[in-house]
Amino acid sequence: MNGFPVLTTILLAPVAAALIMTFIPRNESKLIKCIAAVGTFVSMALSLYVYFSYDTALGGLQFAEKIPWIRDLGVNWFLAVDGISLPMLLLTNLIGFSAVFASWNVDNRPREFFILLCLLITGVMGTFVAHDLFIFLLFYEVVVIPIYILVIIWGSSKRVTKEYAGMKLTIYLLIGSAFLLVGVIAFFVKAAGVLGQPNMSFTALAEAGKQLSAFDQTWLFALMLFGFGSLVSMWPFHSWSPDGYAGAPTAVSMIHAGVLKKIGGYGLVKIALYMLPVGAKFWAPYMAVLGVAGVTYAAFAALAQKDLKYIVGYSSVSHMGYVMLAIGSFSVIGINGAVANMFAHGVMAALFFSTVGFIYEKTHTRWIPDLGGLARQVPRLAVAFMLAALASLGLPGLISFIPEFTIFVASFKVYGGLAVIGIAGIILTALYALRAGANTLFGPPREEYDHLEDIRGPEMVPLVVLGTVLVVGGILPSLLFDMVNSGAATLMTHVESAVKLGGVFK
Amino acid sequence: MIDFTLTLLNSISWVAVAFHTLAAVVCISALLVVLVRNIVHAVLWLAVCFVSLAGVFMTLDAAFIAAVQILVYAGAVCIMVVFAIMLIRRGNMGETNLFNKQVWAGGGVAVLVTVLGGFLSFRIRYAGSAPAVPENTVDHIATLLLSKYVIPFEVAALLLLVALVGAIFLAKEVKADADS
Amino acid sequence: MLTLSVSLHHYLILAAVLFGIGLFGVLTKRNAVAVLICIELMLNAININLLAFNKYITPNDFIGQIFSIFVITVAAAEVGVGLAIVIAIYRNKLSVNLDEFDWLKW
Amino acid sequence: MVEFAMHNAWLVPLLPALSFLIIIFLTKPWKKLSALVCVAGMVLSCVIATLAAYGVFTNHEFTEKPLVYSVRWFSMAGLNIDVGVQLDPTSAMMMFMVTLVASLIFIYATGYMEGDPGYSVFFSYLSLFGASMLLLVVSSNLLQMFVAWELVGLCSYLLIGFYSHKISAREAAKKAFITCRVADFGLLLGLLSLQIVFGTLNLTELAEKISHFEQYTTMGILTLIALLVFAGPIGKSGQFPLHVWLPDAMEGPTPVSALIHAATMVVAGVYLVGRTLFLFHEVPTAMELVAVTGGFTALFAASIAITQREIKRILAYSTVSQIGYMMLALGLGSLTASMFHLWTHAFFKALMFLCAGSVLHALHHKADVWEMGGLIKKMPITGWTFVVGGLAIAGVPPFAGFWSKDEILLAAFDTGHYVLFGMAALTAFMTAFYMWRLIFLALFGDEKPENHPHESPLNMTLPLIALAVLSAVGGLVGTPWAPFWQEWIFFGHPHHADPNYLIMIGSVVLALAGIYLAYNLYCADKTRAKAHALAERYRFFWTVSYNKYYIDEIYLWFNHTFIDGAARLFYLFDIYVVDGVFVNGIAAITRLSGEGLRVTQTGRLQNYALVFFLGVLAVAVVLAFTDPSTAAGLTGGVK
Repeated sequence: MNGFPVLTTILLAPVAAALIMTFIPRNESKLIKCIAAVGTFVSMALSLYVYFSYDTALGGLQFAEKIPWIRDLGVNWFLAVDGISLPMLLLTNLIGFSAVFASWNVDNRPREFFILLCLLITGVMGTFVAHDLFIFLLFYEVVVIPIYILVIIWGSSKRVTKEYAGMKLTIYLLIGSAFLLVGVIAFFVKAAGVLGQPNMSFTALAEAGKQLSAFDQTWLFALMLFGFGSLVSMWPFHSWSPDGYAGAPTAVSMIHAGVLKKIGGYGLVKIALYMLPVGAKFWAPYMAVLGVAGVTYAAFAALAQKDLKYIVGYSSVSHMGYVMLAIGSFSVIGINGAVANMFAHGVMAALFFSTVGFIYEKTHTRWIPDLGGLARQVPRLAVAFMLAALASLGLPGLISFIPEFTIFVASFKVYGGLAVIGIAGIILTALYALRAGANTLFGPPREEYDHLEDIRGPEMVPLVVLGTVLVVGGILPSLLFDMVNSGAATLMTHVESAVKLGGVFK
Repeated sequence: MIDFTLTLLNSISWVAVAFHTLAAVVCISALLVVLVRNIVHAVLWLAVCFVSLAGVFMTLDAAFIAAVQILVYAGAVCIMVVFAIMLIRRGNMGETNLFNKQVWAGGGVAVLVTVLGGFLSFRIRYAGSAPAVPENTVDHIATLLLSKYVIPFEVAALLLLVALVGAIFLAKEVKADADS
Repeated sequence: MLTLSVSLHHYLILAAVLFGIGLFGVLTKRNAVAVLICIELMLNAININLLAFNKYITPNDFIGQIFSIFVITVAAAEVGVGLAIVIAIYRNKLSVNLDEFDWLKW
Repeated sequence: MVEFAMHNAWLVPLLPALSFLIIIFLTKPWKKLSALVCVAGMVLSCVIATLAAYGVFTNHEFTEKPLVYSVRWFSMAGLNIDVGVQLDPTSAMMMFMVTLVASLIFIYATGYMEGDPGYSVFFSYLSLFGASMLLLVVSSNLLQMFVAWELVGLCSYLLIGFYSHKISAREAAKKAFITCRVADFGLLLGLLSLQIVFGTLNLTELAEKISHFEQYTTMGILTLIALLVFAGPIGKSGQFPLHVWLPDAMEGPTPVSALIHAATMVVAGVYLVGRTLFLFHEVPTAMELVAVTGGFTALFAASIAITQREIKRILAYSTVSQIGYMMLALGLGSLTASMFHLWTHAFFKALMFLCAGSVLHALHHKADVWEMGGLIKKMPITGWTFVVGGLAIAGVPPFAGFWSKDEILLAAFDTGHYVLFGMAALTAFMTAFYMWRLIFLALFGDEKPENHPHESPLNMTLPLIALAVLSAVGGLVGTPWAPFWQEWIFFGHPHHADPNYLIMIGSVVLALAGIYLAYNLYCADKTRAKAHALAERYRFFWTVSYNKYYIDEIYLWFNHTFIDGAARLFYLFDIYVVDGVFVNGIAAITRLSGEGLRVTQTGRLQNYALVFFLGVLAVAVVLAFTDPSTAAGLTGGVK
């Protein structure tokens, strides 16, 4: 497949599916769903191919495609993957494919729903394969609109209305991206000054970035930190996350918590840290503090929830706190942990949300006191729920343990006592995850749920796909870590050499 | 005495006299357009203003424009405005051209704009004496309009057509049920 | 000696004064028709400028004259459409008093 | 054959794991087949374990240098983690013991679980439990051990909560997991510190590096690390103050209780401390703490066990107490005594739990010992094997418990810890008393007419007999006159004390005294008036003991007040401050400023025109009266 534009194909497969869907009568909902499934499956299969044929020993950018686009701004259609973006790409497709099946029972305007879903998946993928800042931002903005529409039409209103949730989600993302945009443009202008010509590619910007003065790097990084931080639901800019997930339909919650959020962490590593190393060094302790605050705060808040989606929402805030802590540790091990943890959390959160979605679909409630004893009535759903809950509390043997362990190693080494507070989060996580599981699945079965049908057929796909990844990734962590490390080690070599340079003091 | 008078008369630049007289008329009539309380009177003063402006154009060796000015402005535009006033029937014509509440603010801005414009006009430098103006300006204009400027010319024609259609559409009597 | 002379500056000042009077009317008249009239005054002020520049700076190019023709054309069109709008509004609101028209609000 | 087993010891945990997968994915609908797969997996790995153990115990060089083979699990710059198998006498012994006891328990379970709707699932969990425990035993790396450690915790969660429709089972399972989690938090911190300080978690490398730890760190930090690591065993092995989950773990089916208490979960903590004794050995403070914790827990749990009524609960506290013994021995630096007691305890405690299960099976889950009586007549095999277990745990020679307990007492005495020695001796007396109280109440005395006990089927009684035999003779491998055990399992260098007849006789006397007291109170006196009077007279002590010193209540109160309170506090803070004040506040400011600014939009054309011309004026003035370059700068012109 040499020379074949495989990344573009991965990007376009869901778009093609969406285009085909527009020509299908709206009442052919089965056909529409099948086409969405095929489109996302093609992407998933190809990204699996890319994942396993990426040469980790070689490292660096592979599968690159570069077509000049806007010469005056130095913009290229530059797609490439490395050890950091490839897990994210794979994650997106795994979750995207599962999300289609998790929404198998959508009956309200299915055509529009799946078209938007496919566009959303494409947008998210685009941010991960882009190696050009302009393309990255372009796809980032592509993501926002489908999310908004999906939430306000197909969402659900509980504590907050779905309109409020949708607005909050969208406006938060836009505010974040506004700051980000300011930072990126300022950075681009300064970089163009350093390079002598405008260039938007990550590599060139990174070369330029390390030549900026320490002061410039610091304030530019602050803007990006706010932008990406609010996307990754860094405390205290997290409050869109629980409300947004609670309001969103299942598939959107899956994609949002699973991958969209990771754009923030990915951007922090791949853009902010990579391009502005001295700034990152300056802000690292603050990131760590905010990360730890997020971990404990959100874990406590999750403990007080009675709505399943809120629990998962707060838990994802809590887990992203670990990612911030890891980036804050400013070391190869930490970056490894951060990226791997994003992957792990993505899989687990998506499974969690799909399970909660099914529970809601079947029982019409997410309110824990109204649930109980479901393990007897819907055993497979219970297995999925427990898998997700156990992964969430970092059980060894499931995918999230090793990333958390690496994060702990990195952060404990650097921050000591602060990290201990963060690590204590595992106790709280166990507390709320098990409490949610116990009160939902166990205890005396309720007779009003006796008629429920267990998940079967297409509904099993999220469990099978994501569950397999959870277990395999837990038993063979090297599958993930060889990949991540090949990217993280290169990145941190660059960063450390730049930090030694210490920025150019003008 | 006669000699003196003749000398005086010869020394007078008649163009200048004409300009100053006309300018005075233009300014006063324009002021009256704004100040009189009856809109019909205002339109009459407007006509005066336009005609004297045509005279000003004459002093600028723009005979063709002056003619157009009289035809279009003093003729067509004024008539049209009068028609419009007639269509808008009002009881008391004496109170049809009043000021609104921002007269002082508006006056201030207008004065400032005038002063600034006048001041800036002194910055313009040009060859002291005006070069000779060619004869037969109309010929030249005609040639230019139909050669070099033919496209803007045609576009202007199109614009007039569109304006015509638009005006008809807007002014057309609406159906009774839309009236409220 | 009476030295009545004319120069470009005279014309320009005349134009400025006329423009100012027109602007004053535009900003302060209540009657929509009066506002339209005042706009005509402003346009004429512009024409003076165009013709004056034409005469004193580029007499052989006729650009100023031709441009003023276009201005007159546009002004005519503008008056036509403007008055039509005024009439249409009048028909709806039975008034041409601009103080009563605040639909641009909110 | 032996060679093969030794080099493929990874099969030992793998086979049960495979049976887990087979049951879950293939044989779940067929109950008998599932049970067969489960038992077969464990028996096979027992065979391999036996062969491997034979290989180890016939070659003396393994006591010096363990056989380790490992593969890289994952790696990155600065962090490399291996997984592998480490074979030395201790792990070989554990492997053998675990597979043996687990096989017997699995066989027993095929009978005990008869008719349960979750039969297949139960056996899959059992297999996973076995696999996790064996993984823990063979681990060559502390992180691998931690993984297995947590998996064991997971399995115990699943199995304790097996009757998940019962709220008590659900809560007990949760409690077990979370209590262990709290402890694992400390253990995890300990492991992280080890990794950071020494750069490896491989047991052999760690042992080598810690022996000259001065090169890496200070004594203070090493002490801290040791204490953190010890937090894990406190939780998993049910030591005070984290013992609370263990008695509640009785909510699971009885084979699970046997598995948890005898062979697997609880001794994992002891085993971990034994494995990392090289660390504790360097830190005297930590050693003291281990010893004191163990000694205190032993006494403390025994004092609770005296007044309990439920048969499994008594056994549970007795387990806590016996694990305390093992910890005590470790704290005294005697790996030999500790492992020896672990070994014998596995047999007699498994035996007693299975007997209790058999009794419960017969009495349809009536658990109160006061409502039993005279069972030995109707259930002779169960009864007499129970008596063997009772003799063993009380420490009556020549049964197994005597030898190992004697070893511990000797260690305490020899190292000069006389207070601990006293506590251990007192515990021995109390153990004999409460265990025989249970036996006299349940097995002897008058039969209760409302009970219709019957002997259990063969697949339940056969394991009982096997275990009874092991309980009787299991201790003979380490008698003072034939110290086979002491030559193989030791830390540092083999320790061989001369038989101390004084202590030996003393412990026998204590045991017999306990049994005699129990006989007096509960058997000889049919009305048990004396026992009641005694309880009445020491009402306060009886109440405190019966209510387990109210530790559960304290924890519940703490959890409810502080954890849940903080949770509510944070949540309200989130809703009303982060969301209410900041997020919605900013939105409100935006909306209010919009409300304010929209007044400026009068909607009047001429207003707009006025402002427009003001703006034109301003721009014109700036452009006219400033330096052209300034104007260019303002309008954003370039170069």
